[in-house]
Amino acid sequence: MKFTESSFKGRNLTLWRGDRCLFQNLGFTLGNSEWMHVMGGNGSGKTTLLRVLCGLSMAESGDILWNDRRIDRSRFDYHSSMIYMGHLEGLKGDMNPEENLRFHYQLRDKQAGERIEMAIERMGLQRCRTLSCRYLSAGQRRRAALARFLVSQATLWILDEPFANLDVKGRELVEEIVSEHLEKGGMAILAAHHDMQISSGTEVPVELS
Amino acid sequence: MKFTESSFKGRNLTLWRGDRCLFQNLGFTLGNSEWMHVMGGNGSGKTTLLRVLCGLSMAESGDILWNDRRIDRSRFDYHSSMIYMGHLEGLKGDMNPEENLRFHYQLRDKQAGERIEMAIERMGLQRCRTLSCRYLSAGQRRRAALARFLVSQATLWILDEPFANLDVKGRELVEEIVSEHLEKGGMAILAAHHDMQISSGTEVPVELS
Amino acid sequence: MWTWFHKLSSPPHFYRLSASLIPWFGWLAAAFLIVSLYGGLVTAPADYQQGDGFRIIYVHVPAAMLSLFIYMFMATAAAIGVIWRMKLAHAVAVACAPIGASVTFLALATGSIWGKPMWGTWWAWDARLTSELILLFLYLGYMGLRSAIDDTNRADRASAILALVGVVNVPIVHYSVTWWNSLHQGSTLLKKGGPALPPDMALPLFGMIIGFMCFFGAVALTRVKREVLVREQNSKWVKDMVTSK
Amino acid sequence: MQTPGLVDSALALLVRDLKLGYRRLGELANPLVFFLVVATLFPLATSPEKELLMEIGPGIVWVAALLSSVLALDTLYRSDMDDGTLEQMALSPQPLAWLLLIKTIAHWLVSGLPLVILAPLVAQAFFLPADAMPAMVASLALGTPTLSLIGSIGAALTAGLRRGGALVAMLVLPLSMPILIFGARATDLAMDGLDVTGPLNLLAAIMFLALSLGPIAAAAAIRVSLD
Amino acid sequence: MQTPGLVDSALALLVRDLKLGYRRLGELANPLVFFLVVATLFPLATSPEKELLMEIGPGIVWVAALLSSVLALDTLYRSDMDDGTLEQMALSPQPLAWLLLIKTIAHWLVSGLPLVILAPLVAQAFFLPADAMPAMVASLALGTPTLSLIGSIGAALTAGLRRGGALVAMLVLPLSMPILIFGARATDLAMDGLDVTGPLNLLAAIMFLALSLGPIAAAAAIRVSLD
Ligand code: HEM
Ligand SMILES: Nc1ncnc2c1ncn2[C@@H]1O[C@H](COP(=O)(O)OP(=O)(O)OP(=O)(O)O)[C@@H](O)[C@H]1O
Ligand SMILES: Nc1ncnc2c1ncn2[C@@H]1O[C@H](COP(=O)(O)OP(=O)(O)OP(=O)(O)O)[C@@H](O)[C@H]1O
Ligand SMILES: [Mg+2]
Ligand SMILES: [Mg+2]
Repeated sequence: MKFTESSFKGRNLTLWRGDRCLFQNLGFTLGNSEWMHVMGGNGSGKTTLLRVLCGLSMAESGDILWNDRRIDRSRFDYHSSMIYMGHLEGLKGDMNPEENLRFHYQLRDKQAGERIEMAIERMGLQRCRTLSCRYLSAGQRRRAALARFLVSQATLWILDEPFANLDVKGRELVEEIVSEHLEKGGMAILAAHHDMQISSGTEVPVELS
Repeated sequence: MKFTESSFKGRNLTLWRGDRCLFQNLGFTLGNSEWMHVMGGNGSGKTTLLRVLCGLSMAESGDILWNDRRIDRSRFDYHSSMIYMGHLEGLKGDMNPEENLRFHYQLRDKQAGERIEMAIERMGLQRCRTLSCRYLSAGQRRRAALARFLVSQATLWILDEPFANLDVKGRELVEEIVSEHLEKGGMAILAAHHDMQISSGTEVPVELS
Repeated sequence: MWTWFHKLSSPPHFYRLSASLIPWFGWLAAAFLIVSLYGGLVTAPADYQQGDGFRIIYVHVPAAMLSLFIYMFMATAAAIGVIWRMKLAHAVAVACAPIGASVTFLALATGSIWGKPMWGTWWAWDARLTSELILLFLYLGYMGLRSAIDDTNRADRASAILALVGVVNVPIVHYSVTWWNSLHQGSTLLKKGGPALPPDMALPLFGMIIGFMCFFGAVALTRVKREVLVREQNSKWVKDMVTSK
Repeated sequence: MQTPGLVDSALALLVRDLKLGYRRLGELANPLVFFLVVATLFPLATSPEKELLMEIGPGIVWVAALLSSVLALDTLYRSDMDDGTLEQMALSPQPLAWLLLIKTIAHWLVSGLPLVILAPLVAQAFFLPADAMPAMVASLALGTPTLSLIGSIGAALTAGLRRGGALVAMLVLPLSMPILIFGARATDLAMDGLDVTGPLNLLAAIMFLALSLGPIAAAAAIRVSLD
Repeated sequence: MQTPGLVDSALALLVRDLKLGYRRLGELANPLVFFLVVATLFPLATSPEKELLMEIGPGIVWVAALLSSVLALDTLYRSDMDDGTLEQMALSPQPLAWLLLIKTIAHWLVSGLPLVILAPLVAQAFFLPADAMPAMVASLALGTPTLSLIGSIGAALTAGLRRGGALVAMLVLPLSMPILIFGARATDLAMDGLDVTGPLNLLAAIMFLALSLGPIAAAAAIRVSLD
């Protein structure tokens, strides 16, 4: 599978939080097989930027364009072609990883069913597939959330510190998955403090301070 | 300041979770200037072990001894000389970092007052000292929780993945702080996936699988 | 029209405009209130049924009408703020709420003071009275919600939604006397075919209503001015203004 | 990739919420238990005289219904907000207002419907005449969904705030007073053998208004809370 | 290092919890408004007749008491549990039962005390005779702390075991029923001009029992919840 040609652009994005300017006149363009590396120290505004790019928060000024249409004007289109993971995993503690995954795709993709099995296996969650998420370890929860990306056929992936709580193998796995996605022509936006070994695609660095 | 001579021992610790044995007959001895490195992949039981060592969870069998007395028999003694940080930071979202820190020590140490100022500064939280913790970034929250250790005069430090969400400088800072603590004769128990550059003290590795 | 709208929505411009408007509203309010109070309390004849007790009408009716007017005004401002993302409109809505709450309280208080001699009770669970009480709760809820959110931006949008939802209550207050048979008397002022009051009673009442409106204008503008200053404390024009003083 | 339709997504969400409600049996029992406590408290607190109980019966049932639906409100969005599933819902291609409507319906099925079903039992205990029962059940069936819908707006507004409790009640109760008035009025009329279509029609009208506007307001509020 | 004494730590925790309850001064009005709103519901739902209101007045005040203690219960330990401050408290050198007792007292100060203070106002609106007022206030002052203490055990059990809700209801209800009965009885007796020392003494006795056993049970429950 190859992703169709798409573009994701930000223009003149400005955001204040309290009396602090997190970013000003930020602009970028992301095309197929490109990934944006959002860098910056703690509290520099990476998470906030990613939430703005998702459409969860609003920038004070500036536009975000998906295929040259403003995302708040074409919510359906945009949200059909993106997937996000933030600091919160979005897992219900009373459901097991498989149920969580299934529910996630019941709102998004009718044909995801077959890929769910494979995703759970690849993320190393076979042993805890029937365990309520509240009993999972921090890293297992992270893996359960990341399994969504394996199932996803969205073009744009937005990941906020995907490495947090993962062990070494887990981190390698994420790099592998992102690389595969870029190879197929997808786009990714990653905020991470670590260096990333992404073997394909082009890096678009964005530094916040 | 030098810490007085103390010892922390575990004997024959065994714990099952569901049908899974997390550790069996685990034993260790920790003396002054020694630190225990708890290693293992995601879901191997590091967090659970640390909570058992704190006295929050109970092991199925085995004893934990602080200065050769069982910790559940000498709760006051043990809890006066240890400090713990888990996956949850223990910060109230409606209070700012300084208030949180102050409250923490109002239950523990009357003379902590003067050191709080210094701790906030060293953790790089000057800019958000008056901001409610709910508005802090993930890394800033982590730093606010870690500031406790700078204020603390407890002998035993127990840290569960102290590096999660921290930027590069933050990670170096933690290593520095732990090293200083060990130099003064303290003990530490750390669970971490990363390699740690602890420049002083002796490492006692514990591998869970 | 749009350029005017845009110009008005710029905080420094609005700040200067309101500074020049406040005295006008203030003096108009003073003039109307003094003249109508004199008319109402001195020259108007005593009511043949209620004697001098009826004169509380000169506070009750303007306060009650204003309580509804302010709510609509506040909700409109909130709607503009949400739809066009105009911060100034939010500032206006915020400034209105406490005034509205006080005026509503005034209407309730004067109403029950009047109710004691008229109906023999301070309070009854009647449609008009209850819906007016709900109006007070709505104002208080609006302020309560704001005070619970520390981020101004978020508080603005959240409280605006509440204000808009609460609009359903306004027609209920106004038409309650028509929709339900109520203790409270029906519409006398805005009736078809002119008010059912003799002119020497009605004229001061209209004067009082206009006076209350102007008073609201003056207080609201003062509060908006303050609100704008607080919100724009980091902006250049405020700093310039403060340093130039 | 084929995006599921509104009905598919609604079913999935409904099943999930009911399943979660069922798994947390305790939370399901809370409004019910509270309803029964409030109802049984009155004969204990006032006096078990038949005339008095008859007179306050419909009112008590309604107040209990209102209070217990407010009580359950806190759990409506809070837990989905805290664990991030709500933000994932907001990022799904499905309209957020639709998803919130479904969540509210699930909430009503768990907290409102049991009241409608249990009401005759309580009414019996208050010596309510059998002829008035249909009117009371009908008024509850028409009124409690509106209470849930109004409550959902309040819950959405306070979802991001830690101290929901009293604040939600403060926001929601004034708006739900009309429902209470008409609901109790319908039962009162029925007890006197009078026509109840008036208040019932009004309740139905309010319900449809709330059905159409409530989810939109709630969605707007949730977007603010997520910001 | 010098560990603070019981009084110091209690003061610190009390101040913290009150501060969190009333972060802004304006929020002090919240329980007030909430209580008034609840009180207005009853006349709306039943009828505004004086005799009727007089008869159900004490019941209403007690329902509001139960409600506000139940309504705020969920926030008692849940939020401290979710953000990890409770586990830090359990790891402090202070006795956990003592800390939980202080938390419960803070909870009562926020949710119970306003009720005791406001009760005369509401009673006035329900035409309660002035002679009955002291008895009613006394019964509330003795009864509401017990409600909070009993509730605290329930809250402790549910804090971690999220499915323990039914258990809580089973534990809390039988224990709080007597309080409600004696509380309302005291007011009723006073309204009839009779001696109220009997029920008041009983309420006081139950309160002391709850004060001494409640925190210990709550601490044990919290330790289980944290495991
Ligand atoms: C607490 C008790 C009362 C409350 C809450 C109350 C509330 C109100 C409200 C909200 C209005 C404005 C309605 C509108 O603009 O559509 C109003 C108007 C009025 N009220 Fe009251 N009222 C109370 C008691 C009384 C009493 C006791 C009287 C005298 C018998 C009275 C006489 C009037 C009159 C004459 C008007 C003007 C009606 C018109 O022309 O529209 N009110 N009241
Ligand atoms: N109301 C506010 N007033 C002032 N500053 C605020 C406010 N809300 C948020 N901030 C600041 O905005 C920043 C938000 O940072 P964000 O969470 O985006 O950081 P981040 O780059 O993701 O950091 P991390 O690496 O720690 O996750 C923080 O520095 C925070 O202190
Ligand atoms: N009730 C249960 N039944 C079966 N297994 C359970 C149960 N409760 C917990 N577990 C398992 O116990 C383990 C607990 O792991 P713990 O949280 O201690 O891991 P960890 O080493 O800290 O991992 P991480 O690096 O991800 O933080 C997990 O593998 C979890 O799946
Ligand atoms: Mg972040
Ligand atoms: Mg762990």
